[in-house]
Amino acid sequence: MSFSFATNLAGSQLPNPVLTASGCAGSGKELSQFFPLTELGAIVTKSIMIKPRSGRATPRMAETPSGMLNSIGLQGPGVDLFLENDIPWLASQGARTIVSIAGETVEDYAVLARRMRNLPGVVGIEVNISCPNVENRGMVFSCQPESARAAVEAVRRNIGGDLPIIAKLSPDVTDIVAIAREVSHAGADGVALINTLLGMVIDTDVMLPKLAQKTGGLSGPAIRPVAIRAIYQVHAALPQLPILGMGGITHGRDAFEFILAGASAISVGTATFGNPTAVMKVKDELEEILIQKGFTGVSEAVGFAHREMK
Amino acid sequence: MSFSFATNLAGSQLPNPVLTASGCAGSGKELSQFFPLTELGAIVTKSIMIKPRSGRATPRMAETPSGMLNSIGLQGPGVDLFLENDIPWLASQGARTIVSIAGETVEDYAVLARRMRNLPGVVGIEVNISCPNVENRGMVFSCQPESARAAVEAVRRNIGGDLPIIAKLSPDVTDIVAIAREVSHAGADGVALINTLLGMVIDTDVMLPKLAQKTGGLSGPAIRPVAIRAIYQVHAALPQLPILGMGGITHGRDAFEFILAGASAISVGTATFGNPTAVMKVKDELEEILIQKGFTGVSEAVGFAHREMK
Amino acid sequence: MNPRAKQLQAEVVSNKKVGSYHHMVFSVGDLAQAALPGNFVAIAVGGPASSMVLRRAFAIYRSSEKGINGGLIELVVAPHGQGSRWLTSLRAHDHVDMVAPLGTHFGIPTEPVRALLVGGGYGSAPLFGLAELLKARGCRVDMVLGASTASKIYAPLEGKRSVSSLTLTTDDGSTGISGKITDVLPKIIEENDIEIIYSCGPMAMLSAITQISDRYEILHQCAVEESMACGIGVCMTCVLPVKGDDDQIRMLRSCIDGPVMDGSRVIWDSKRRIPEGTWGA
Amino acid sequence: MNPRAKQLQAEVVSNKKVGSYHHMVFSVGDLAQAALPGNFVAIAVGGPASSMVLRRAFAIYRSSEKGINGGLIELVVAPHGQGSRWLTSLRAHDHVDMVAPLGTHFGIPTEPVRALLVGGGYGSAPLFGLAELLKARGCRVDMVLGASTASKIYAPLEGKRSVSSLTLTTDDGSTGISGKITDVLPKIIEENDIEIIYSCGPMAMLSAITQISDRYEILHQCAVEESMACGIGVCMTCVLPVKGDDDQIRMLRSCIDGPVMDGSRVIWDSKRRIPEGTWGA
Ligand SMILES: Cc1cc2nc3c(=O)[nH]c(=O)nc-3n(C[C@H](O)[C@H](O)[C@H](O)COP(=O)(O)OP(=O)(O)OC[C@H]3O[C@@H](n4cnc5c(N)ncnc54)[C@H](O)[C@@H]3O)c2cc1C
Ligand SMILES: Cc1cc2nc3c(=O)[nH]c(=O)nc-3n(C[C@H](O)[C@H](O)[C@H](O)COP(=O)(O)OP(=O)(O)OC[C@H]3O[C@@H](n4cnc5c(N)ncnc54)[C@H](O)[C@@H]3O)c2cc1C
Ligand SMILES: Cc1cc2nc3c(=O)[nH]c(=O)nc-3n(C[C@H](O)[C@H](O)[C@H](O)COP(=O)(O)O)c2cc1C
Ligand SMILES: Cc1cc2nc3c(=O)[nH]c(=O)nc-3n(C[C@H](O)[C@H](O)[C@H](O)COP(=O)(O)O)c2cc1C
Ligand code: FES
Ligand code: FES
Repeated sequence: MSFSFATNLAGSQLPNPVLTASGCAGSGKELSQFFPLTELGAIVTKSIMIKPRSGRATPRMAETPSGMLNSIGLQGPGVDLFLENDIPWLASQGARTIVSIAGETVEDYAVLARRMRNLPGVVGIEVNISCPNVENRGMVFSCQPESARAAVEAVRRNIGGDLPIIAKLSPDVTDIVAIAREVSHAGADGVALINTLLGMVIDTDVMLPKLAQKTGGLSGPAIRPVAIRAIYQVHAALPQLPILGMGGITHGRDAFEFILAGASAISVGTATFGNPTAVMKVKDELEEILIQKGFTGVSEAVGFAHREMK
Repeated sequence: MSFSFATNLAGSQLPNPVLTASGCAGSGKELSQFFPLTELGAIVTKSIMIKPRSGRATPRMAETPSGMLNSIGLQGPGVDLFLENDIPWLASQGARTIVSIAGETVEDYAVLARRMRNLPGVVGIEVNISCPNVENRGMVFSCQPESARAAVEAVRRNIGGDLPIIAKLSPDVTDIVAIAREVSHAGADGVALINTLLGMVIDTDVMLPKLAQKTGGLSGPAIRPVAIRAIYQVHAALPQLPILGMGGITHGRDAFEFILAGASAISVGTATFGNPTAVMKVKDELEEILIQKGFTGVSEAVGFAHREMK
Repeated sequence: MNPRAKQLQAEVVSNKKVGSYHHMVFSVGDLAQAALPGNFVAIAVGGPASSMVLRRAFAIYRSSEKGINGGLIELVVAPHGQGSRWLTSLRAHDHVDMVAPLGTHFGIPTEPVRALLVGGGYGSAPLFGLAELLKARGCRVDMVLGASTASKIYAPLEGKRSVSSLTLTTDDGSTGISGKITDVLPKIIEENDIEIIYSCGPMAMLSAITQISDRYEILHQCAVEESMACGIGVCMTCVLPVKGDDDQIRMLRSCIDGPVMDGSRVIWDSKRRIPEGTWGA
Repeated sequence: MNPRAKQLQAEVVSNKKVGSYHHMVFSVGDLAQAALPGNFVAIAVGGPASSMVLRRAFAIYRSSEKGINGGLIELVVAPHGQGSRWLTSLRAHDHVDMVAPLGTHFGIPTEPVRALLVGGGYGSAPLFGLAELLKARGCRVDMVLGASTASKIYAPLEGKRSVSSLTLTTDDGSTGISGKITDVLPKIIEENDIEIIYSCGPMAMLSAITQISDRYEILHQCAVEESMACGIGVCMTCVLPVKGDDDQIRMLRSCIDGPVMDGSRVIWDSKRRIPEGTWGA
C-alpha cells in the first residue's frame, strides 16, 4: 500500500501538510540554516501590513505555563520591501509561500490583496483578521461577524486569479462556527484556526502588567485543547470548509490530533522557539504515525475523529 | 505596621482571601483530613442542582499541558440531600461556606435560591451560570447577556436577606465585560472569574475524542493568563464590582497576581488535585508576599497593577 | 477516605529495572505501617516546572517497617507515558511528593479460605503482600499472573514463597501458557476448589474475571484502575458505576470507595455511557 | 544569523558550584571551535515534560577544542528562576538540547589597543576568553567586575592571568571597593588611557557605561541581555532600538544583530516605549 503525504489545502496542492505559523518563522532565512525550506508543506510569512511597523515596545514576551504571551505588534518591513526582498528570496529557495496579510481598515485588506497578484512561489494568502480595526474602536475584525466578513470580502474582490484565501480566526469569540460560516460566505476558501488567545501576565515584582502593551496573545501547548475544540466544532458544522490548524503543535502526535479533528494541514508556531527543527520533527513523526495507523493519504485522516462511535 | 489578611468579598467578611474552587474540594470532608476547613477564607461547594445527578460517563478527564480537561457534569446529590448532609457537617466544622448553585432553566435558579435562605455557616452564593440552558438549545447561560441576566435576576429575586450573590462567568465569550456588566445590573454583588474554557482532546490511539462527552472544561495553570486578562478587563471597566478570581492558581505568587489584577479573593481549583494542601500553601505564601511587599491589608493590593505606570 | 493518608516527601532509596518494570523503594517513615495490601499511593510527577498537573497512582507492592531508613514503601512502575517515565528516571536520594496510603484494601477473611490471586502486568504488584498475609492466616494461595509478554510479568522470587502454585500466561507464549489469564482460570478454580478470587490488572481483565467468578458463584475482590486526577476523592474523575446493597447503581469514586471493590457489584463495560437506572442519570 | 550555529545534544561533563553560580562544562564536539567571545548558546530547559516552552540563553564563558571529550563549551549559570535552576540541577552525563554558537561576537581590533573589560555579575563570563584573545593580540587589558555582593562576582584564578589589573566592586562592600562599577570607571579610564570598553552585564549597567564611554569618546562594545524566546531570530521578542549608520532607529533583534552591539548606538531606557523616530513607529 503506497502512502502519499500530499494534501490539498483549500485548493492548493502541497507535498505535505506541515507548515510554519505566521510570525513564527522570521523571514524564512533564519530557519533555512537548520533545514531546506522546500521540506515544508509551505512557509507562512509573518503578517505583512502596508507600511513598515516597528512593532510594540518591549517587554513583548512572557513565558507562561506550557505557553507564552506575545505582543510583537506585527513588526515588519511593509509590503513594498517585503515584495522586493522576501518574496524573491523565498522563491529562489524553491519554497512554497503562503503570505499572511493584516490590515487596520477594510481598505488595507483590499490594497494588500491587489499587491498579492502573480507572485513567484506564492501558493495562498492567509488573511489575518485577528487585528484591531482602527475604524471601529479597535475591535478585532474576526470578533464580529460583520467586520470579519468585510475584511475577507475585500480580499476576495481584489485578489484576482485563483489563489486560495484562508481567513485566520481568533478563538476569543462566543461562537467560532458563526464567524467561520461568515468568512466562508464572504469568499474564504478555508479558515486558519486558531490565532492566539488574549491573555495577560502581571509581573509580581514590579506589580504591573509584564508586557508593555499590557495584554498579549497566548500560544503554545497550553492552548491546544482550545484549538482542537474550535477545529472540531467548525469541521462538524462546515465539513466542506478546509481548515489549516494550529495552536500548540509540538510533536507529530499533536499534528495528528489536529488532522483527526478536521484540519487538512497544520502550522507549527511557538514550538519553533523551543526547538529550531520542531517543524521537521513534527513532519517526520506525523508521517510515521499516519503510515503506522494505516492511512494511505492525509485526506483519509482529515476529520476521522468525527466518525460515529460504536 | 500591623497586617490584616481579612478581605471583604462582595459584602462577606472573610478572615483571608483564599478559597477552594467549586467542584474541586469534594464535600469538604476529603480535604479536612489534610487541614482544618476553618483555615480557608471559605469553602466553595461543588455546584448543587435541584435533583441528584450521576454526572457524565467516563472518561471524564484528560490531562493537558499544564492543565486538564474535565466533563464531570456536575455529579452530585441534589439540593435536598446537600442541605440535609453537607451543610450541617460543614457548619459543624466551623467552615464558612459559599454554596455554588447551577440550573438548567431560569426557574431552577429561582427554586435553588429559595432553598438557600438561612443556612448555617453559609456566607455567600456562587451562581454558576456556565451551564447549558435546556430551554435555549443548550446555550450556556453566561454566554449570552440575556440569559446571564435572567439567571442572576431569578436568584436575586428569590434569595431574600443579604447573602452576597456572586455570578460565575465563562471566559468563552467575545466580550466578558459586557456580561459582567449585565449580571451586575441584574443584582449580582460580585463576579467569579473564570470558569473553565471549552476544550477538547483527541485520543490519538483510538482516534476519537478522549472524553465521552467530547468537549470538556480546560483548567489549570495553562489558562491563568486568560483569567488574569479577564479580571484585569472587568476591574478596569467596573472597578466597584468585587471579583473572586480563579484559573490556574498554584502558588502564592499566582494568587498575588490575581489580586493585583483586581480580585478581592481567589479560589484554588485544579492545583488541589496535584497537591491536597495546595490551598494552604497558596495561603501561606500569599500572606508572606503581601507582608513582604509592604501591604497592610488585602484591599490595598486589590487592583494595584492598574495604577498608572511612570 | 483512607483515614491514615498523609502527605510526605519520600526519598527514593533505590530504583532497579526488572524486566519491563522498575522496582522502586521509597523511605516513608511511619507511614509504611499504615499501608495494607490493595492500598495505593499518589505521586506528583515532573518536578517543580512540570507540565503535568495531576498525580499518578501506584499500587503498593509491599511495605515494611524495618530497614535502616525506617519504613519503606515499594512500587512496581511501568515506564509508560511522561509521568511514569519521569518517576522511573529518578535516582537514589531524589525526593517525591507522595500521598499514602490511599484507598480501600483487600478484605482478609477471618477463617482460612482457598484463595486465587490473579494479576495482569504490573497488577501483580499488590498481590504478593496479600499472599503473605493470607498465608499467615492459614489460607491456601494459588496465583495466576499474565501479560502480553514475558518481560511484563512481574514475579520476583521472594514473592513466590507464599503461594502454593504459580501459573503464568503470556499472549505471545514467551513464557508460561500461551493465551489469556482467563483461559486458565476455570481449571484452577475447579481443581483447587477456590472460594475467593483477588485480582488486579487492566479493567478488561477484571471484567472477564467477574464473569467467571459469577459463573462459579465465588467472591471476587478486584482492585480497579480508573484514570485518577487527585487520588483523594475531590475531583470525581475516577468514578465507575457500582450497584449498592440496595440494588441502586451509583457512580462511586474508585479512589476512596476503591480501588478494591466487589467485582460482582461493578457495572463493567460502562466506558462512554452511564448505565440505565444509575442514580441521578 | 551566526552561520556556524548548529543544534546538538550536549553532554554535561561537569557542574560545580562557584560562589552564587554554577560553572558548567558541556561536551559539544567540533562546535567548540566555532565559538567566539561574546557568542551565546540557547538551551531547552525542563526535560521532556517541561512547562517551559522557550529556550534560555547563556553567554559562552570559554570554549576549548582539546579535552578527552573533544570540544568543550563552558557556561557560568546563576540559579535564578525555574529554567536555570533546572539546568544547574543537572549532573555529569545528563544531556541538554543546545543551539550554539549564536549571535555576534566582540570585535577584536587589528592593532594593539588599551582595553577595559567591565562585567556585572555573571556578565564577567564572556570577558575572560576575550581578555585572553586581546592579550594574545598584544593589547593591555584592565578589568572591572562588580556585583551586589562578593559571592556574585565570578572571577576564577585562571581567568585573571590575562589581565593587567583587576578591580572589584560590590554594592555591600563585602569585597573590593564598596559601590557601583561605574563609580570606578572614570579613574581607570583616565589612568590607563583606555581606548575601548568591552562590557557585559545588566542593561542598566550597560546604559550607565555608555554614558561614560560617550563622555570620554571611546568605543564601547557591550553584550546586551534582552529577554529572548528563540535565540535564532524568528520570534522578534528580543528587539531593542538601535541607531543605524543612516541615523535611522530600528528595532533590531539582539539575538542575531547582537548580543554584542555598539553601546553608543543603542537607545537605552527604551523599556515600555518605542523611541520617537523609530522606523515604522
Ligand atoms: C489505583 C491505580 C493503581 C495503579 N498502579 C500502578 C502500578 O502499580 N504501576 C504502574 O506502573 N502504574 C500504575 N497505575 C497507572 C499509573 O497511575 C499511571 O497512570 C501510569 O503510570 C501512566 O501515567 P503516565 O504519566 O506515564 O502516562 P500518561 O499517558 O502521560 O498519562 C496521562 C494521564 O492518563 C492517565 N493514565 C494513563 N494510563 C493510565 C492507566 N493505565 N490507568 C489509569 N490512568 C492512566 C494518567 O494517570 C494521567 O492522568 C495505577 C493507576 C491507578 C489508578
Ligand atoms: C544573551 C544572553 C546571555 C545570557 N547569559 C547568561 C549567563 O551567562 N548566565 C546566566 O546565568 N544567565 C544568562 N542569561 C539569562 C538566562 O538566559 C535566563 O534568562 C536566566 O537564567 C533566567 O531564566 P530562568 O528560567 O531561570 O528564570 P525565569 O524567571 O523562570 O525565566 C522566565 C523568562 O524570563 C526570561 N528572563 C528571566 N530573567 C532574564 C534575564 N536576566 N535576562 C533575559 N531574560 C530573562 C527567561 O529567559 C524566560 O524566558 C543570559 C541571557 C541572554 C539573553
Ligand atoms: C511571537 C509570535 C508572533 C506571531 N505573529 C503572528 C502574525 O504576524 N500573524 C498571525 O496571523 N499570527 C501570528 N502569531 C500567531 C501564530 O501564527 C499562531 O496562530 C499561534 O501562535 C498558535 O500557534 P502556536 O501555539 O503553534 O504558536 C504569532 C504568534 C507568536 C507566538
Ligand atoms: C474537576 C472540576 C470540576 C469543576 N466543577 C465545577 C462546578 O461544579 N461548578 C463550577 O462553577 N465550577 C467548576 N469547576 C471550575 C472551577 O471551579 C474553576 O473555575 C476552574 O477550574 C478554574 O480554576 P482552576 O484552574 O484553579 O481549576 C470545576 C473544575 C474542575 C477541574
Ligand atoms: S481521583 Fe479524584 S475523586 Fe478519585
Ligand atoms: S530571541 Fe527570537 S528573535 Fe531574538
